[in-house]
Amino acid sequence: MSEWLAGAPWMMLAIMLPLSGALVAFLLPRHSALVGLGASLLTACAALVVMLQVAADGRQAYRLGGWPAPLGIELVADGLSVLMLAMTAVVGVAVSVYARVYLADSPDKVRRFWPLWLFLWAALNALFQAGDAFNLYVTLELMGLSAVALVALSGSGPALWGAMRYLLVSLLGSLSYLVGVALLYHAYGTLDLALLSERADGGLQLAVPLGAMIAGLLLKTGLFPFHVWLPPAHGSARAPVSALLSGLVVKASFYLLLRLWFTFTPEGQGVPLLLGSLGAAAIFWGSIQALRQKRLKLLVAYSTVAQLGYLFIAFPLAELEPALAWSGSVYLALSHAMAKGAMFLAAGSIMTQGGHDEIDELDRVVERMPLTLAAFALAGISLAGLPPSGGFVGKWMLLQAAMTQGSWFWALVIIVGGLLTATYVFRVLGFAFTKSPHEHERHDVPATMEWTALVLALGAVLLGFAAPWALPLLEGVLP
Amino acid sequence: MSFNTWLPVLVLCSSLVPGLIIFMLPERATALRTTLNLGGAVLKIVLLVLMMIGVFHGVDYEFRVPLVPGLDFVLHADALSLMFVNLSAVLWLATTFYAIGYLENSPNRSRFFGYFSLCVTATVGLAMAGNLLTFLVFYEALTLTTYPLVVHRGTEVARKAGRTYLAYTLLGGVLLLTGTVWLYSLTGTLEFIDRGFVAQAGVDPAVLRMVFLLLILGVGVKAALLPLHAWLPQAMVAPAPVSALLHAVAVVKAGAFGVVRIIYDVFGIEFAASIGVTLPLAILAAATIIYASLRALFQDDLKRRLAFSTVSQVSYITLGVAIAGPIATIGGLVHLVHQGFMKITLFFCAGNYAETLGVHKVSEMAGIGRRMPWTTAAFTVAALGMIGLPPTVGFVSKWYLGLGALEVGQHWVVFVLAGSSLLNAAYFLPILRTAWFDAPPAEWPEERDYGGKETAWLLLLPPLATAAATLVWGLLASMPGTPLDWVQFIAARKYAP
Amino acid sequence: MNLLIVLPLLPLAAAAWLAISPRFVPVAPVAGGWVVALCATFTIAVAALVAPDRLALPMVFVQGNAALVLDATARAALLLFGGLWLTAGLLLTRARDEGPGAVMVLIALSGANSLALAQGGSLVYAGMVAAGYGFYGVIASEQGNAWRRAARAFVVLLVISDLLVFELILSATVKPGVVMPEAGGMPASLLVIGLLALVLRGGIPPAHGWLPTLLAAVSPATAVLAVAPVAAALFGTMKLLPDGAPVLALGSLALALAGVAWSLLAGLCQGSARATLGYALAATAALLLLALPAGPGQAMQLAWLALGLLAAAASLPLVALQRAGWKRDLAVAAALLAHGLAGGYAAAHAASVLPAGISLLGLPVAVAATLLLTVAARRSRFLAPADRAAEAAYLAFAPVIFSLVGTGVAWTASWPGLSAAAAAPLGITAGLVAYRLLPASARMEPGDLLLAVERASAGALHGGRVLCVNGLGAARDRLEAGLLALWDGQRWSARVRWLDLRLRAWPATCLFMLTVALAAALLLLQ
Amino acid sequence: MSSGILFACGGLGLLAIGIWALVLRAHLIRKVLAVNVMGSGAFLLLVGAGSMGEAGVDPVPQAMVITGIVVAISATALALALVLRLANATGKPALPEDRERDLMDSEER
Repeated sequence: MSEWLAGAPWMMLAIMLPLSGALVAFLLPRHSALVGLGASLLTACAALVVMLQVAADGRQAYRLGGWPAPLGIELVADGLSVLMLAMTAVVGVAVSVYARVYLADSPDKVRRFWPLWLFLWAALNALFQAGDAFNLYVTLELMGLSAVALVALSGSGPALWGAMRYLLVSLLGSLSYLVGVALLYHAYGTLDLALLSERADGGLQLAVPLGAMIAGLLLKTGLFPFHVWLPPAHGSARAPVSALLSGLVVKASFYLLLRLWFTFTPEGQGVPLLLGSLGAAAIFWGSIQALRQKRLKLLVAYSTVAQLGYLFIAFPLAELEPALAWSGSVYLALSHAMAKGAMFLAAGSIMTQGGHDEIDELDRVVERMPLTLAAFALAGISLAGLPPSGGFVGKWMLLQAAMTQGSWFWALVIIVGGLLTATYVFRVLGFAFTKSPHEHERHDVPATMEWTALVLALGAVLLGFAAPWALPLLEGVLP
Repeated sequence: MSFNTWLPVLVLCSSLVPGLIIFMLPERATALRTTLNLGGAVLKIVLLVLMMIGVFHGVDYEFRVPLVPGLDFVLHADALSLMFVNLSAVLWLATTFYAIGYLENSPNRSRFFGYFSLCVTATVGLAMAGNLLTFLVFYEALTLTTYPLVVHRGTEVARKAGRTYLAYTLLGGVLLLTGTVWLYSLTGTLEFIDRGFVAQAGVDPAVLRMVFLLLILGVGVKAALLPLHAWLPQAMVAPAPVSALLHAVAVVKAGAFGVVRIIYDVFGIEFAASIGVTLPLAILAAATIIYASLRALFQDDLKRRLAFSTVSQVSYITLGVAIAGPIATIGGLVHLVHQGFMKITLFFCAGNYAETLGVHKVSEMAGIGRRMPWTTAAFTVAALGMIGLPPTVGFVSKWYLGLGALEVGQHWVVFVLAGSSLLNAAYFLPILRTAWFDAPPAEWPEERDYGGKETAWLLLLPPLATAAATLVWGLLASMPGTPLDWVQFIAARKYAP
Repeated sequence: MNLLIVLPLLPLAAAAWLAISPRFVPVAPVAGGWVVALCATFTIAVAALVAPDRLALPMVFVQGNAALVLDATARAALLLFGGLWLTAGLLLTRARDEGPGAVMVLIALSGANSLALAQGGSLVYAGMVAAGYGFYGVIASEQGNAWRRAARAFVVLLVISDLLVFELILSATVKPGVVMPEAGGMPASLLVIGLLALVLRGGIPPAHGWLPTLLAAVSPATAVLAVAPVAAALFGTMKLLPDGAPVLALGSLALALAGVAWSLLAGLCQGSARATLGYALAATAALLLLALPAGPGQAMQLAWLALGLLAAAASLPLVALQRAGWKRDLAVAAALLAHGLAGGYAAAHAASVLPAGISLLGLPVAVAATLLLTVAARRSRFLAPADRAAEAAYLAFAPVIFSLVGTGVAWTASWPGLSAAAAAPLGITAGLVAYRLLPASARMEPGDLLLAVERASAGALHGGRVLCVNGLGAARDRLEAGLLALWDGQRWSARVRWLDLRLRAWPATCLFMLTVALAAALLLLQ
Repeated sequence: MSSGILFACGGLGLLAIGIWALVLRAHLIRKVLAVNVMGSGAFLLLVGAGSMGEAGVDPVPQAMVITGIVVAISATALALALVLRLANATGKPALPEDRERDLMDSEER
């Protein structure tokens, strides 16, 4: 039994379980919620087992049907992938628990949410374990399509607009990525990342495809100035969907970018500087936009734009301090996934309760749903990088990298970004204490929703203490 | 993991756990809430007494878990931290009593007391922080836990005040963070040790001066040093117990304590003096003392006047530390305790006036001494102490400050002290005169009846107790067991023998 | 348990009882007076009967050298304070509506007692502070508003003088080899500080402005007690400064001469007897200042002389309560005689440390003081309503007796030589003549210099307000407001909006994408 | 040999045309079509890149292209469905930003 457990193709299962779950949920719409919940729990277990395996004995590889590359598909899981898997598992389970209550009132939505979400999860897991560039493309595309469909779930005008724009952008991005893949294949005759990293030599034949891929991935990640599709999509979707998109989907393309970067490890300061400055611009622009938003969900969406910028600060810093910078960036990604998920879930509860999400009409929500507000506040703490949250650890490492190499500009960007984040988070909290002039209808929110958000946010904060266990996984993966 | 390891954590939990439970309590569970509060406070004091005995006999209480790679989350109890922890714990007990009386049948008490306990937890953790990182963690935690108390009333004014408060404190936290990371990248350690760890690192003094500036500005926000003090008077919209504990003890003292830590246990006082950063700090503190006293002179709102007086008095601590002499150290550190007791008395009394008679302004206080003699007596004792007159503790602080200044030959400090005392007299004595000797008005703004008594017992006893403490410790200053005694025990360790 | 510790605490306990008792047993207002009188009697009894004694209080305050001592100086001080408070208490028992609150009077008595017994810098300081603020409380608990101006001036001077005393003790402690008040090695700067403190709080010209104003404004009881701050200042300084500091002799001589001259001029131009008495008191204080550098003397004469001089001055406000007659004349004559003799002795005592040439300059000071007192006595006419005259008749004798005791002890303790007796006849006769020549009419308002000082300080205060509130404060508040405005993004929302729209247009996105792709490719090439 | 270059150039041309339409055409159907054109361009490029090897035709690009086409079909289907619902919901088969509309301006929630 135990050796069967050990020998079972967990990497495979981590993809197959949600896929089959999606199928079942699609076929039995009446029980889709239960099916979805069960499937997500199983998937999370599979992901965690993969993580344990990698933690125990390093990099894992699995050949689908035993066919070798290039025609066969090879799954690879190393420290970076399993961290992403774990992140997906945690956020995914929380969102599933939340969504089961949140969507309970609208059966048709439920019928469509669960298959799509499980499909998205399968795509994510596949992407995180994909071992060659073309599979990455396929999984990226699948992920994008299911994400678009999820956005469109709530049939409102803004949601559809957001979905449409999102769809076009992601198609554009993945096409550009595909062009890059084509050129790469032309240049090196293989797409397996391991092989590529051996054969890759500089020059035009590497530069052009890499440029195209980077551009496409930035577009899908929503880095400034490609963020324009993100707020409408994330701001107008239903709460669990927004949580998934902001928490996981954007991270997937970032992961892809990171993967490529580690594969080719291009030397030269130029591109890191470009990415870093785009990141800095994203931090400031996103924060400013978040500050001027009147609606809670849009504020949170723009804060995603800003926080994504942080992930790219690592590129310029990685020249001299690779370990610190990369692990800081990855850690920020993890904590941002949990925090932003919690934040969107909390925003969803607030919307359900008051029927609106005007910030300055929050009207003493702290008295009516303290748990949700606590969740929001804790998530905000993690986002702003206040200790001892996970965001703090990530920012600490980035800051330390910046300071050690004496690059003050990046340190300043990190610090000011944190201040701006705290500013818009506490702007919301301040209004949560005051009384609004107008009356709003009151609905009561199921305790499950409040607690889910709170637990997720607590996780984001306690993540700060998990660094000593999480970071060793990255050794050997980072260049 | 022995008992000694977990004792600091227990001390932390003795207010954390009650706080978390209180959040979950319904509004009407008054009895349970009160028991939890008082039980936690008492338990904390008991544990602290245990630790004090231990520390006095050289036991080492330390708890550490890894946080950031290469850095630990350390709770460590030494003499200095115990002094501050005791201060917060004792005054927490007093304030809890007071708050129970003050907030009787007012809304959102669970929230209030919950955050109240949390912020005491943050203060205690900050006091027991064993390295700069842990200090930073609790420093920010203090900011976050006090914010809900500042905006507790939920009015527009409160929101704006909270906004200002955050703007300042978060800025301070960021500065502190920057300095900390920079220092870490320079020295590779952040552990507090007596006489500092920077001295051994052998870094360029110019860089160290920059780091020092960042760190001091970071903690200076909460210590209300001169350009960064404006949040304190605005934060006075909070309920009286909050103003009393948080803005007389927890928050501002956290800043002052940070200054102490940074100068003694990070840089080391001799080293700091040798790179010439203490004198500018002393001058800044002196400027704060005088400027804030002048501002206080022209405030009519009682709590605002007290707030500015806090700004001025807290800088005594910074001044005493920055003078860089063993005796001045005693003065500064002991003022940390003394000022806490005196100021909390003043705020209690101000709260009593507001709660009982609806008196908020100095101009409304004519003859209030005849209506509320006990409260006003406590107020008088504390005010005289603020001026620094014997036989109150204020005299003791001022004595050691001046003596220390003269000892290291910085005579200008004595004039600063004199000017500050003069200004203190100028804004406290008129209050006393009008309170005691002017004719009371026909009826008070909004008088509440406490059955013939001058006010509720729970409101009256805490200020009387703290006032009595200031009086006794001031009169019997050389008695063993006073704060002064303990501070001398501390100061002996901070200077190279 | 030692009697000495009881001396300060008994009046405090009595005050506390008086303060609380109305809540339980209603007490007639006159009872306060009796309590005061009883406490004062206790003080006098201790001073007169108890053997010399010393009670060390190592725990009190920071220096560890605090102690309560009953020596000759302490006796004199106790007798003086006891006498004053006894008189005031008896007056209070008769006071119908006017007069200070008994509680404050008792608190002041406790302060005065502790000062009289105190030894060791900080304890003496505490005593001086307690006595000073206690007396301020006595004034402030008067009815009416006439006293406010004088009281304000007094308390300002008091605070400043306190700071000086603090500085004195501090410096004296930190300087090695100086232990107060035994060894005399104190540097001149500190002596000057001490002298300055004495001048400020002792009503010595030029800091005398509050004295005449106050005396002119308050009830008899407070007027009697008005001698106390002068005495407190003198005794406190005597305890702080080392014995016999000839360094100061010339300085104090100059101060005394100028002060006496000024108060003679201003005093003679006064209208009311009380104001004149104020100047007489100022002159007496100047005389004591003159005698201070010579130290207390081997038999502590200075203390006894202070008792004689000040008690004599204290008896004058009571004269106004007596009908004309032999009793009144006797009281006045005795008081003037005691004052004159003590003054002469003081002058002679001072002369012992003065250079030979100018050693006689002390005499005119004494003469002038007695002269002013005589004028004040002659100018005070009978004011009290008929029913109260008989009751108050004998009161005047109380301070007179103490003053005679003081003078007598001083003269018998150590004989100053007959020349010292010259001041009495000279001063009294000159006073009578002056009274005849200058009929009482207000040519100068009491508190001559006070007005100018008040105006100046008010101006300084206004300047401070302008600087802090309108100047610096407003500036930094504006700055803060501007920075905080960034908090709610609405402020600059409009400025950002345009750019936002441009960014969100499709061409921008695709253009950016091409740019980034090409830029990345190019950058990778290098 | 030359065919490969031909394919590649054709693919790039298609890409350019697609981007052109995607940028300038407001109507969503046209945008979807533009994306499709770009997709074909990319596939052409892929085939061209693959067939440039001297040793005959490489099967891998073919496989990829097939996969890609499948993906493209599903994407198109989703896009068309979205366009329909958008047209039903809002009446205009176009994106809001093309009509100068700030996100903060009132939207129905």
